[in-house]
Amino acid sequence: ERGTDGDLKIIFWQAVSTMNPYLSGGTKEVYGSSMVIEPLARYDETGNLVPMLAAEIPTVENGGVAADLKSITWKLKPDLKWSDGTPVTADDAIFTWKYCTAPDGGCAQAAYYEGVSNVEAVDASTIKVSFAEPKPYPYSAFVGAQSPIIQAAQFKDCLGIKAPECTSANFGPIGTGPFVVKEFKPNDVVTFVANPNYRDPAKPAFASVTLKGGGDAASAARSVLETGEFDYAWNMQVEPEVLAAMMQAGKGKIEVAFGTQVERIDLNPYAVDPSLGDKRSTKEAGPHPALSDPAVRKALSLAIDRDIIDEAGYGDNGKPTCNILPAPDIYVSTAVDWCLKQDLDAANKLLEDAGWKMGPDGIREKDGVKLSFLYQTSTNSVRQGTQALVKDMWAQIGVSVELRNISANVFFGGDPASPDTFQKFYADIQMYTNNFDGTDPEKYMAGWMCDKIPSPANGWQGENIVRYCNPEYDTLVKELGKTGKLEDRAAIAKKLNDMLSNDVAQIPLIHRGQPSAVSATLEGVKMNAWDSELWNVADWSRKK
Amino acid sequence: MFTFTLRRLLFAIPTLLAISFIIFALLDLAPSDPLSDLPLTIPPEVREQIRAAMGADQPFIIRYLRWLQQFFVNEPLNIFEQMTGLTVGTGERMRVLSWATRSPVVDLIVQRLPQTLWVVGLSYLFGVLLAIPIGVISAYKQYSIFDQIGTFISMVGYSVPTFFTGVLLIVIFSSYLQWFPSIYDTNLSITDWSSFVAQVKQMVLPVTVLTLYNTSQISRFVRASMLDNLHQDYVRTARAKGVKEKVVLLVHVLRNSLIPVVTVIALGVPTIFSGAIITEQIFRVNGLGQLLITAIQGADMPLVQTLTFIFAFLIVLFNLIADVLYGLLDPRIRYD
Amino acid sequence: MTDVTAAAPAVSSDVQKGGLWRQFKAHPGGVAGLAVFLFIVLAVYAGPLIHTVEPNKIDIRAKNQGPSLAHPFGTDNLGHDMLAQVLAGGQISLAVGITAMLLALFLGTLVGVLSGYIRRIDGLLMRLTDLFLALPLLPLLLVIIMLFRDTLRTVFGPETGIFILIVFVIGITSWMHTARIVRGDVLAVKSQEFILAAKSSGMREHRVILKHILPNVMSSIMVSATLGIASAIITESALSFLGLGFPSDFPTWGRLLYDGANFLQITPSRVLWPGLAISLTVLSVNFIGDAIRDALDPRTLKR
Amino acid sequence: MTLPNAASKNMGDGPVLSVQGLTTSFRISDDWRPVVRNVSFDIAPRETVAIVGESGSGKSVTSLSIMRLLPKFTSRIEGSIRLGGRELLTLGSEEMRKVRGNEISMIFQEPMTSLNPIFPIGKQIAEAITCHRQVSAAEAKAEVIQLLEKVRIPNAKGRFNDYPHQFSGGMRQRVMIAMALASKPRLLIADEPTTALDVTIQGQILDLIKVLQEEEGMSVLFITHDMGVVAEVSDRTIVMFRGDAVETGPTDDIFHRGRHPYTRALLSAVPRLGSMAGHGRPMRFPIIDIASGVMTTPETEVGRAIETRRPPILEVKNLTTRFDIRSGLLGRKSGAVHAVENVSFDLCEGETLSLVGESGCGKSTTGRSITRLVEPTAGSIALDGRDVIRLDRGALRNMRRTIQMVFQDPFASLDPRMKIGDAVMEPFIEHGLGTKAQAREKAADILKRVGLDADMMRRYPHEFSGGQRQRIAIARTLMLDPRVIVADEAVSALDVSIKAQVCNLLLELQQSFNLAYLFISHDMAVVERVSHRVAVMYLGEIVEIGPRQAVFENPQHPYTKKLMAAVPIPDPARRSVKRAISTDEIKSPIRPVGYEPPRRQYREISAGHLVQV
Ligand SMILES: Nc1ncnc2c1ncn2[C@@H]1O[C@H](COP(=O)(O)OP(=O)(O)OP(=O)(O)O)[C@@H](O)[C@H]1O
Ligand SMILES: Nc1ncnc2c1ncn2[C@@H]1O[C@H](COP(=O)(O)OP(=O)(O)OP(=O)(O)O)[C@@H](O)[C@H]1O
Ligand SMILES: [Mg+2]
Ligand SMILES: [Mg+2]
Ligand code: NI
Repeated sequence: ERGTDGDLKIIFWQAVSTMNPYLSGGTKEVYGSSMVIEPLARYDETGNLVPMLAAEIPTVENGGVAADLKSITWKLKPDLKWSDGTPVTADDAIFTWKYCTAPDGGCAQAAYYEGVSNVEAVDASTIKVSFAEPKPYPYSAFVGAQSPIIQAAQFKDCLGIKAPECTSANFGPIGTGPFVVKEFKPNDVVTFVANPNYRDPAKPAFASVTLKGGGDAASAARSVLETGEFDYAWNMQVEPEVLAAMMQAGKGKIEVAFGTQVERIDLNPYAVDPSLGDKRSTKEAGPHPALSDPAVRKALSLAIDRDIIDEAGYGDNGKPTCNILPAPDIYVSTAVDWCLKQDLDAANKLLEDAGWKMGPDGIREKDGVKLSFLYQTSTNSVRQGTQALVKDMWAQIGVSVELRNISANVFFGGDPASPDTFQKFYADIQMYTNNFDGTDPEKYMAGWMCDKIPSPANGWQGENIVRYCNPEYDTLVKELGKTGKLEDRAAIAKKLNDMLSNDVAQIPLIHRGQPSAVSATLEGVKMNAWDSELWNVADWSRKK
Repeated sequence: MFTFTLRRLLFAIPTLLAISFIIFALLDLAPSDPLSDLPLTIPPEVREQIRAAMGADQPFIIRYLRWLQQFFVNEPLNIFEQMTGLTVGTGERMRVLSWATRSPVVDLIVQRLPQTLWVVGLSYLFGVLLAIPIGVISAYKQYSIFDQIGTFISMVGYSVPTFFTGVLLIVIFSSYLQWFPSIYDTNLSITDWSSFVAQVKQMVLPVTVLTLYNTSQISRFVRASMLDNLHQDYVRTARAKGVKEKVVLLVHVLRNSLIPVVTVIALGVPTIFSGAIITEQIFRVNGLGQLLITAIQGADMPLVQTLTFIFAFLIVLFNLIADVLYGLLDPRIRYD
Repeated sequence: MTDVTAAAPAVSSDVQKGGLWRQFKAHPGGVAGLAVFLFIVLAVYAGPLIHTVEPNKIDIRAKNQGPSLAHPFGTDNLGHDMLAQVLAGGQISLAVGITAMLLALFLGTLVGVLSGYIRRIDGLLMRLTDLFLALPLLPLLLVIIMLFRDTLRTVFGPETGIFILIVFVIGITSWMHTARIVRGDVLAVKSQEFILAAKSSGMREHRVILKHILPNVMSSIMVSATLGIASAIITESALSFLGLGFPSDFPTWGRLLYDGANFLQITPSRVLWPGLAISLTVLSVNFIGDAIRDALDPRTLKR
Repeated sequence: MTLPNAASKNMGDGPVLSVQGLTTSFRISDDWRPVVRNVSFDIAPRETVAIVGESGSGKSVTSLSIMRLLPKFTSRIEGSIRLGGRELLTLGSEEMRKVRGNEISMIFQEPMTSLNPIFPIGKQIAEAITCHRQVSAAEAKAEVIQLLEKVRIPNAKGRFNDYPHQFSGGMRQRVMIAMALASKPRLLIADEPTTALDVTIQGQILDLIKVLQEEEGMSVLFITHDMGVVAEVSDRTIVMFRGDAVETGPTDDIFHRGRHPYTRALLSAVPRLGSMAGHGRPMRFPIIDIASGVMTTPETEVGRAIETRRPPILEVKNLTTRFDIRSGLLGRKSGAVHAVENVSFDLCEGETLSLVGESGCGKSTTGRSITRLVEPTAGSIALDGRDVIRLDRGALRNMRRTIQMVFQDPFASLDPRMKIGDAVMEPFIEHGLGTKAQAREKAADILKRVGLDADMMRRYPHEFSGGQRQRIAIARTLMLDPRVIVADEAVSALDVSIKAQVCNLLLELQQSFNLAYLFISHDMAVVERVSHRVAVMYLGEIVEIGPRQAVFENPQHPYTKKLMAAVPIPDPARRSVKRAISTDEIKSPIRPVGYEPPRRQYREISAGHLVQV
């Protein structure tokens, strides 16, 4: 029965700053808005597409996707209504496309409309999306929480440069989802009420939702697990034993969804000596005196005991991995497993054989080059714990590291003037997490291509942070772009993954899950790593 | 005194302009980036577009001038329009927009003000109200049990950071005893007795944490300053007149001791408006402090700039007030 | 007068030597404070010789333990020995706390005295103070660190470099309160007649400041000093938690407390000890400050 | 209003205050050192008892003991003090509070530090009324203004809201007196209440006290050094000497039949106005051994006759100093205190010029202007040929070595946190005149010469008596061997024997180093002794100036004449002779904005003797 279960209280310790995911691509905004505005289709907890506003998922088989892979045609569910009671039409989708691709609009989700050459209305409820090039994987525009459909009527004056000025629309978009924004306090709290025009008259069970923000992960967890003030808390990056202790109160538990996040260590193949100045960490600087040696790279990976790192920092929220591409299942390679078990002897031997001799201070060296590195990461207690553990492990193979942590907003900020960004990589070693949206890894895997190496020439932009460059790899990626069949794509992707792992382009550490705290009184939560965690909030209800 | 005040107020204008420029330059120089909390999956081209849409790609000086115009011309005009209902010009003008929320910064501040004033302001008020008697008694009964305990509590209260006391209080009072909520509800509006009780309850913990800190700090200054004056000859004169001991302390000695106290308080009042960052975070009061810190972390330049500027204005104002008070408190201090 | 004259030499001869120290000794709180402070310093520097566990030694199997013989203060979630960490942290925290406090105190007193005493530069210095008060701390820190970290690192090495940087950063951002308070006091003191008398004897201005103004504004400075140590120790931890401080393998009291806060229920000893260490340090410094204050003020009741 | 007051007023003939075996000790580093030993005396209703005695003999401490106002932890009072039969020493603190200010009130010795610097004086006086009686603020204010007028503060209404630092030394003292009289106490303890007052006002104040005594039946405990005042006011006199009350008796007996050698010494040393008739040059005081009462050094004429031909060391021309008065919210200038108006004089080496005049007439301001401690509004000052007004900072500093000043209020002019030894040595070290050891030696020597013990160098200012502090202040100026000393009431708080000693020292120094003194004083007898020339100031202007002999023996200006006539004579026999209470209006130096002082003309009576017409 709609609206019988009272208030649902959700806490996002990073607060929601706007309800328009096109203006702020942050995960929290995307999740928050996913309760209000919906895409045509989204991924379920297993990573499969489920229709939302669309009647069904178009495929080549059912004719929804053109045989030349250059267009896809969506059919809307019948009688769809916006929360203000007006009907949803194909024009809204067209408008959404225009909205996000308008110049000067600064649309954060423009990538989802990349390659879309046209969106047109075949009829009032049929949308045809055409692509400039054949798209083997056409489910990007209007799919997933990042590219929902917004109401043309509401946003019609907000195109392009005007987009940020439509504050009331951005804070309270009219949607088709189970809830409607009642009051929005940016970076603080959002209150929702059930959408009276929601397509399923029995849903949502909750009459209202309070989405509170602010604070830190541990206290958010506490408010669900220990004090029971809240029902759901997102992104519980807290030491596992702390969560375990909180769970003893019996008010809730931690649910984890595994997506594509991998905590990894980057080893810089280029020299980073400060005396090199601006050339640091670029090809011009020349190879790194130690880290360009494959033996060193491999030894570093071998020396890490991923189980300990997992246990100390992640618990149930992480799994040791040797793969850069950890999910979805069909893409997961099982070929690389040499790094899963710590092998100090093998690592020592590798180094010994490569000529890195143990010095009197317990640090290996060769030709006057010491295995002594600067190891940076963003500030975060779990990462600092991992740093400490890794430092300890590497000390056992005669490698010493100096630790450094950098404020996340600097590290990930990409300010070309700052020496501390992860793109610049003015350190020997760095650690962070990366992942990809959705379920298709093509774009992600393309990030290791030679031309994606950040450098002053491209303003330090580029996804190839590890500065991996292998022509063979590049060719394979291009092949993936042309392959349409899922099995084949998977095979190529696995191969790419194995190449990266075996070349130790990067040291994958942990396949990280997304832990959330869920109250014991809440029913229907299905953790989803492929879409918004609140994707099925319409189905949530209070346990009777 | 009046001319002094007037001159200082006039002098404050260039001061504030200079301060605003320096703040702007500083923020610009700082290596943090407004796009840092976007997922890494957003490709570089898109980032560039976002940056351009925010105007962050403009040269520094243009951005500064634009902010000046928006803050000093457009915003006041806007307030004027809202108050009078008149429209000046076309009524179309760019307000200071936050990068993160894409909404007018002034509205954000107005929205945050109530909870900050309630929690931080009240705890400051409590702090002052408690600190003065504690400081006075501590000094009057120097080395008594009261003084020793007061010293102990205030030193511990000051030296143990709020990020710890906050968590401790939550664990005790929210988790175990379940007396008070650990999360502040900013939507709560007082309409009846029960909502009033709820409001009081949710304020108890954050206000306690902050009051402890404020009281500790101010009472130390009160005590030290009182000790300096307690043994002066004029105190003897006052006693010789048969003035009540309370009056001797609170009127004769305290007023002579007020200069450092006024300074500390005047320094503290603007910080009410800058919020109490850590405490607000812990209890999710989400006031101005939290606004500022999220803005800084998100490199939301217009918001940080505006908030800091308002803060700077308050600092200048309250330091001026302190200076005027000096003159009133001690006639020997003259400004001319 | 016989008694007076007879008593006087006896009195003066024992006050003669180290009058201040004698006064100080007469103050039980001050002596206790000094003893505790010395104990902490001693423990922190000599303690690691007795308790020889490496502070960064990781023993993951022994994580989250309560106090035991092997780990008297228990261990943290990575299996660090807390006692060793508290001792090692103390070395840094004390050094940072005291030097940063001294720097801030020095700057604050300098600015405060100058602007209180010299009318001409008062306006300028106070506006400078306003500016520093208004500057948002975080971006300022980020800029300072961006500009100077690497230079200092190459000149002084990673540890000393960051130490200098942190002390500098804390000092430069926390002198303003002292400055304002001292200035207020100076304004009040300088209008008193003994300053006029000192001037009339032809004292140089800076000597007037040093010998007459400063001792008379000492009590506020002392309070600022005590509070300054506490905030310097805490600020240091805030810095490292923002990624601007010492590398994470350098424990400090503030950070131990910060990291331990979430483990309050699991291993209370993790927060108890660093918290106690900070409080005791501040408390002892406070009592020392009180004693010095009293020793400097001839009129307070001496017990 | 409390019952005991009403009840005790008709208690009849028992003594108002009865002090028995009072012993007061101070704790000096763990020893209790008695400074008042076994003092006993009674005061009957309407009686005036004077305590006289050596400086530092415990007079102030005795009075503070009666009020129980000594610092709690560093002092101890033993014996018994009864007020109308009630034991004060065991009284609860609240009871004691009701006694203070109501039944006994007190005038403190040093008015500058005894007034709260941050409250207007009007408020401070009113407080004495309102804290014992239920009166409205307006009534209290009216009463205060009346009191201020009674103590002859000019423009009382206008100065109600002024602060202590805006008053002259004597005016502050009068404020203290007004405060003490405000509550019409049964017993008034007056500790040197008139030292800073000129003789005319002193006379008026004494009369005022007498009137109150008659009307309200007040008893008075009067502490003073001025034997003239003692003779005039007191019924009985107690002589204190080094902590003991050595002699008690009717004033007449004490004056004429003193038994204790100190008493005799005290009285024979008293300078009398007119005793210098016929002498042209200053004269040393006779020195009388206080133990035996025998004169050891006879009075001798010292110094040279003034040589007018020599260029003066200090030349003051048309000096004018005004203090702006600001009022109202806007702080507009509403007038000015014309503290010093068009003053000109010069001072030669080896010469003493005395500045006398009504309290508040601008003497101290003149002194301060000359040393540029306050910036003069106009005029020129030449010191040793250099223009003082145009000196830069460094030169000013050097200049200050040449000219030194003794401040009127010695306590306020000593840094409370500095040991007096350091304070005395400081100028010497500051100017780099020698090593620390040399400084110490010199300081010890000078302290000894002003009658202090070198061992006292380790003590802090508050541990001294008023007279002792005054001597410290003198010692400090002497450290620099200046050529000019501005001595602002430098000997007012000293008992006659020490006053003689210090004056002799000054004369001696003058003789050996050719020092010039600008000697500001109210004590006409001392002025007569020490000065070569005298200038009489009135309302900021010099009304008469000339050689001492000429001015004293042939006063011309009416004010000078009045001054001379008002000097009290140390003879108890004349105490019944009443002065006519002056009813003439009190003139105020406050002038509206834009006021132009009239040009003054001077008439030369004899060589160098000028009188304003
Ligand atoms: N607080 C104190 N601590 C120690 N000694 C003190 C204190 N106050 C006064 N004395 C000493 O007690 C003695 C008596 O002082 P008191 O003030 O009574 O002198 P006095 O007779 O009033 O002298 P004067 O005429 O100079 O004022 C002096 O030797 C003085 O140094
Ligand atoms: N700082 C000041 N502000 C305003 N008025 C002042 C100030 N100092 C002195 N006066 C006034 O100037 C006048 C002269 O004061 P001054 O101190 O020179 O008198 P004096 O002759 O030394 O008197 P006394 O003999 O009483 O010490 C007085 O009316 C006094 O109130
Ligand atoms: Mg005395
Ligand atoms: Mg005077
Ligand atoms: Ni004797």
